[in-house]
Amino acid sequence: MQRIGVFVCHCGSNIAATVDVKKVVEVIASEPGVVHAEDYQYMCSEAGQEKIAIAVREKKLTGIVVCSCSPRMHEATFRKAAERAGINPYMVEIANIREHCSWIHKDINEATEKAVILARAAVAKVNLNTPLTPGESRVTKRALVIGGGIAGIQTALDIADAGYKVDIVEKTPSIGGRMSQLDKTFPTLDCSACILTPKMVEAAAHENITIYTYSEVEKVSGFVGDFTVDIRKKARFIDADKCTGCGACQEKCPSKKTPSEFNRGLGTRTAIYTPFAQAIPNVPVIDTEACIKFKTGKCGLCQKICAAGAVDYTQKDEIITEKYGAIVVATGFDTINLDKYDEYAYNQSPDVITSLELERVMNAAGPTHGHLERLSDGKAPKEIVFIQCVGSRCSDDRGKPYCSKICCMYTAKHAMLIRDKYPDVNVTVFYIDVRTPGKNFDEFYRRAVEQYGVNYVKGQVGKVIPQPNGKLLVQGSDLLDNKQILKEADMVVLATAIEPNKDVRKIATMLTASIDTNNFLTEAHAKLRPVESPTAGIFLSGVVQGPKDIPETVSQAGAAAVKVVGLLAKDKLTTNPCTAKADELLCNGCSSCANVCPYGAISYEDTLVNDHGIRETRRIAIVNSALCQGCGACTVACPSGAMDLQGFSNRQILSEVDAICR
Amino acid sequence: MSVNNEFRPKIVAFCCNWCSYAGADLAGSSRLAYPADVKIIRVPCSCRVNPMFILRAFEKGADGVIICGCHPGDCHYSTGNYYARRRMTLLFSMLDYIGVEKGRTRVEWVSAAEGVKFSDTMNDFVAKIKGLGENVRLGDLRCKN
Amino acid sequence: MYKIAKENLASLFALIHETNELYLPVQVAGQTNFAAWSEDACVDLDTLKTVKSPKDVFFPQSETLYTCNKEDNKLRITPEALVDAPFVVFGMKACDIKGIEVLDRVFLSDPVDSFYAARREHGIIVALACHEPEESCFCKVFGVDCTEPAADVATWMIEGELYWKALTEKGEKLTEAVKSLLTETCEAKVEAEKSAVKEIVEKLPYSNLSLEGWNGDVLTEKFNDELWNELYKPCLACGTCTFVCPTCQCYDIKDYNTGNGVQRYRCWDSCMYSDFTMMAHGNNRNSQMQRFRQRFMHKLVYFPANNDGMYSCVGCGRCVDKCPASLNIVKVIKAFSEKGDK
Amino acid sequence: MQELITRAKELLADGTVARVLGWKIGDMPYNPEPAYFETVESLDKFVYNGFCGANLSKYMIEASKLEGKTLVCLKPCDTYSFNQLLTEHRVDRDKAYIIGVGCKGKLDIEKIKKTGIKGITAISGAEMTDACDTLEIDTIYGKKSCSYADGMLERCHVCKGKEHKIYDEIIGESRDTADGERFAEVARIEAMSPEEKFEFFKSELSKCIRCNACRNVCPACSCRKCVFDSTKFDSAQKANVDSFEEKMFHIIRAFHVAGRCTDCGECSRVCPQGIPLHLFNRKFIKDINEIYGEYVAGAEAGSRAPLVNFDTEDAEPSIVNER
Repeated sequence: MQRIGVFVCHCGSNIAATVDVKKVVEVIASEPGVVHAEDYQYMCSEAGQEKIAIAVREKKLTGIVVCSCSPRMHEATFRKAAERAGINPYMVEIANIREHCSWIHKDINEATEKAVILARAAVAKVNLNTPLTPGESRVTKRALVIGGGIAGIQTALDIADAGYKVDIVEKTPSIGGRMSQLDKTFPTLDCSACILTPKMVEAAAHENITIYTYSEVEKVSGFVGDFTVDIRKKARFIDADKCTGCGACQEKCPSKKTPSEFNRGLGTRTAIYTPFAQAIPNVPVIDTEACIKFKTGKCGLCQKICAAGAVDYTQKDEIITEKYGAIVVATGFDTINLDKYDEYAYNQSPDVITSLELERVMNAAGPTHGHLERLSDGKAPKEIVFIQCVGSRCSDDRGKPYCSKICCMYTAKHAMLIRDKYPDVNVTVFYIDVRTPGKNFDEFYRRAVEQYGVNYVKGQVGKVIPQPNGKLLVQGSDLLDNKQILKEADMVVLATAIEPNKDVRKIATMLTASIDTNNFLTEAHAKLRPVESPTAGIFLSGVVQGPKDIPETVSQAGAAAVKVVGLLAKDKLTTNPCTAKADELLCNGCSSCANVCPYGAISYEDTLVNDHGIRETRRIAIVNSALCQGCGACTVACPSGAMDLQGFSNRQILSEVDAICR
Repeated sequence: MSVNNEFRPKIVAFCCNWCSYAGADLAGSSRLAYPADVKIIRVPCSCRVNPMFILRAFEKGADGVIICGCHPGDCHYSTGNYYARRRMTLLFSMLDYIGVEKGRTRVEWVSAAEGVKFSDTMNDFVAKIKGLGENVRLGDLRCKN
Repeated sequence: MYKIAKENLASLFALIHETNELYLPVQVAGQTNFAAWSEDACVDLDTLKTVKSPKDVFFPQSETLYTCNKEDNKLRITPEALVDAPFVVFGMKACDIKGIEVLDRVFLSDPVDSFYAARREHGIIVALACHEPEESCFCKVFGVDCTEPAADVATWMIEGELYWKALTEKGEKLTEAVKSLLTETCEAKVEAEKSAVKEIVEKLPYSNLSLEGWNGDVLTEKFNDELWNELYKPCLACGTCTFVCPTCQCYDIKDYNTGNGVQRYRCWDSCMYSDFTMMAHGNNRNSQMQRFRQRFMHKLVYFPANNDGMYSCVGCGRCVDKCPASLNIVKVIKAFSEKGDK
Repeated sequence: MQELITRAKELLADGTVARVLGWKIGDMPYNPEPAYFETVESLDKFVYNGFCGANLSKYMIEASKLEGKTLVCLKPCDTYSFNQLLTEHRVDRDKAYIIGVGCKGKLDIEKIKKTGIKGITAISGAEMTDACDTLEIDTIYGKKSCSYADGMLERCHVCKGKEHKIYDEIIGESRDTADGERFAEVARIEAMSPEEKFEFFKSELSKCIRCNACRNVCPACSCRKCVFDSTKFDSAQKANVDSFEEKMFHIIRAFHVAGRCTDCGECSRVCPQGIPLHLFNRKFIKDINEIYGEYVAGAEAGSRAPLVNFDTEDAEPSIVNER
């Protein structure tokens, strides 16, 4: 039995006006375990805390109940006070007699009676409390960033600049990501490559950054501060140390028909290729599915031509195993598949393109060398229609329920750029709403309308019909004028919804990071912890968390970096001691607990147990207290009651139930 | 201690620490009254609530038990309330099956911002339990004396 | 000797009930067990064996011993009152009565169990002789005559009539009290019934079971026998055999927290349970083999050793009928005999 | 049966298995007991007939700890339990040599006796080789008979099918004996008024003597220590002192096996008081199927039980009030 001191706070008149605090003290004093009870004006004041210290000393208290405001307010205060007074901080329980009692009840008898019951429940619980000590775990001072787009690059740079080692794992042959595919950026219209390339170079040159391109994360184990990751470095068939990046191999390669991923399939590339001119590293890879040498055994031109002797057809995938303290997911996005949107004729006409494809068309390094032309016949278009919200804000299962957020702005950008460069081209934008929250965003949009004469029509497009004359008949509605519109266009651009990269679900599973129905990773708290995953040590950067534009992505990338740096700056992590714990004598090893654990904190070990003289090896659940966040899901999944939650144990909660119901 | 002979139900409310307990705090700081019959037990998450706790409350004389957690999708631990939702659905169904009146148990999702909902929910729940009267089908008679 | 027509038994029970609590076989949800009589109870005298033996009339499955309450910071302890009014148990079989004899040995020897003693003192047993013994019966092996139950009143059900014969003073008194409903008769029919039933008993498959080699003196030999390692294996460690048994007498004492105090009660326990006689250091029998052995050693060796050779099995055969794994004391006895034969 | 014995002898003799887990002939015509056979000779006492109802899957928990493989005879419905135990890492597949034994419905001696047959000395028609539809029963009170179907266990009337879900080899023919609607009784109770439901379960559960046979025979109740034996929850109970404790025990037991129970029917088979305990488990199965989609525990090893799973679009608990 504990020696419990109960301290009833008046909170000025906040409590005392509705609860007879003297009465509470009088009644609670006779509860089992209570050896001291007193009331005071403000328990949270220094004088109040001193009262706790005195009572601990004089009455040799082992447990403390403070009847006061919500534990969310002052639990930490009283725990610290207890610690200063020399008892374990987890021997403190709060009876919330303010928010849950005095503030909501008027009748003093009723409120007093309830305050007594809440105090009794707290006393009953403290009687079963055990001293808890936060655990410690070491921190590997190295971070992993998955994804080498602008989000990953920025996060890596910020972490590296703070003095920590960081590795970037990028799936494609070059870092750069989506941003490298863009032509201009809103709302400043500066050239995307011009601002991205220096960042790429900086990352490549940074002494604290290691970049693994053409690589994928294969396996993750461990926990915050101590992850072990296997990275599969796919064979490039080029010795990166020897390659000078001269490009001769690509010029000679006879296999030239593969659609270029970088150009969204609008152009072609060779079998040995670097995705784009500014690629980092500037080392090509061989696409074995396109390569004649790999397909037939003949050819080998590239190897012959390479002066550096860098081409090596025997290269194998390599597994790199590395330890990390933190992992940042920056896997970015892709546009959705438009197969379900037959009405826009995307699959029927080459002149119906997505906005991202338009970026490539507008880009000087793109398939048309920056000339705005129809992909069907190379003619200059005179009439272009933009259709907004293709697959975004969608109520059925063809698209996505969310707003892709960037489309309104990039469409304004496209419209403006076209009108600027080709003033004879008519641009019409069909929209549901134009959303322009952001610095200089609405101004930007208004410029498109007012200065550049872009024709914005509020309404949706029902159908795009390719005409025999090569034109596209757009059937839409103008909701403001309440009329149907039929427009013959030369080109139609679809503001296609974006979605998280397809690989993210696999990665989330490896990281035990939670993911929502739209495949965006879930943040630990939507408002207060937006760059952290609920899984400790996993951080989110960029669109993987939700749709965003470049400035938002960069700021979030920086925020994620700060969180990582904050973690890596610690030598050791203290862990929440209110974690689950399995009683090895009761554990069946059935895996029910691990199945419900959102953090992957439970593993099983064959353990030799001594069950009252019976020695046998059993499969026993082991909770990693560094990973466990203390939700308690496992405790209920466990049929034998082997799994219990420290600080909220079965018996503690039952004792509260008993105290309340008696 | 009740002044007249009006039936005063005993009601146990399990509230998750992150949403519903905070919602109850908000109800308090907004002075949104609900009957003193409701006593709150703080649990880390609705998924910490074991059916045993609920039966124990009835055993010891509770007339109603309500479990409050974060809205589905908003769980602090991301998935806890999804498990709680299944567990409670099945448990409540079983209680109904053995003849315990519907309505003695309830699950409500109350966020930290929903002080009004918390108070309204408790007012409504207490009224419903008062309507059902004393719990006689699921208690241990030894506790009634 | 008296008799009463079966259809008048309801009046007899009502009359007995006027001055006594009455327990008799009652069917609830398809199963017959001893229970307190009430007007709407479904009395079932046709089922040979109740699922549970009637021992719980004298030694209930659970009973409160005392209650502690806190009043004004003082502890008040209220012992549970002893039974002090007469009650009648109707329809007990000869084997069950023999079972009570076994329990008497345990609870009425020093120190006397006052709760049990009070019930024994106030209980009046009206026995019902067996009419159609079943294949699992082996009471004969333990010297029980199922046609001649040794009770306060013995009764026989023959062709729709209940024959009634008082055997003790208590029985005489009860007979006096209900005489208005009885008619005098001769014993001829009863004698015929007895010999007919005895003939059936002879034909029962277990009636010739030999208890040779089982007595109080074979403790070490039997205890150490390897056979136990085989026999226990199908045992599920449930308490069915114990709880249906008329002679098992082990109990546990537990406290129940009512919120306002503590009720200390005792309840049947089973030596088959893993926490039987659990102590702070653990359990003194920590394997199911040991627990299984304990039950049979107790019935066939330890008990006779301490009780003038009396076995604590009466051959009612309930465990034979009810064991989920089809294990039972007969199979144990047979296994040892077969082993001896080899 | 002879084929089974011959094969078992072979496997024992060639060392494939170290023991055989099956049934040993009883001393009554209807009480064979689960047994281990470690020698070829001992198999002469092996029996497999209509009274071999016991689900031997649970014995495999202990057998998995023994040296060498155990040949275990599993009926089609028992294989679901074995799979479930595999899923929960309670048995070792490598320690089991599973012979899927044929089954044409198992008999319930209690049911046969309830027809008024007593003093049984011999039964014919229960052997697996017989195509008999009738049980011919010799008793000390004369010859009696009972149709096989009338003597069948409740679970066989709602047979899950003749397919073995896991096995190394199959010996013997099986028959789907289902002739009843599995959830009919549950639905009948669901349709009752709360008062009727309460009275129904009060009456049934009042018989419970807390012998724990239902729990101990249950392959899903495989806990090393049950919460009702453990002091951890303050839930240890040995008797139903108050009617609440009957409900507590059976509800929590059913809840703990919810989504894991294969509806093998052993609980109801062994209950000495004839309580239809399967009605609890089957209620959960029905609810799970209706609310979360069809799920058959043990149909496939490694599948995720409904209570350790979820869907973000799951029904709210208030659905109970609407049904």
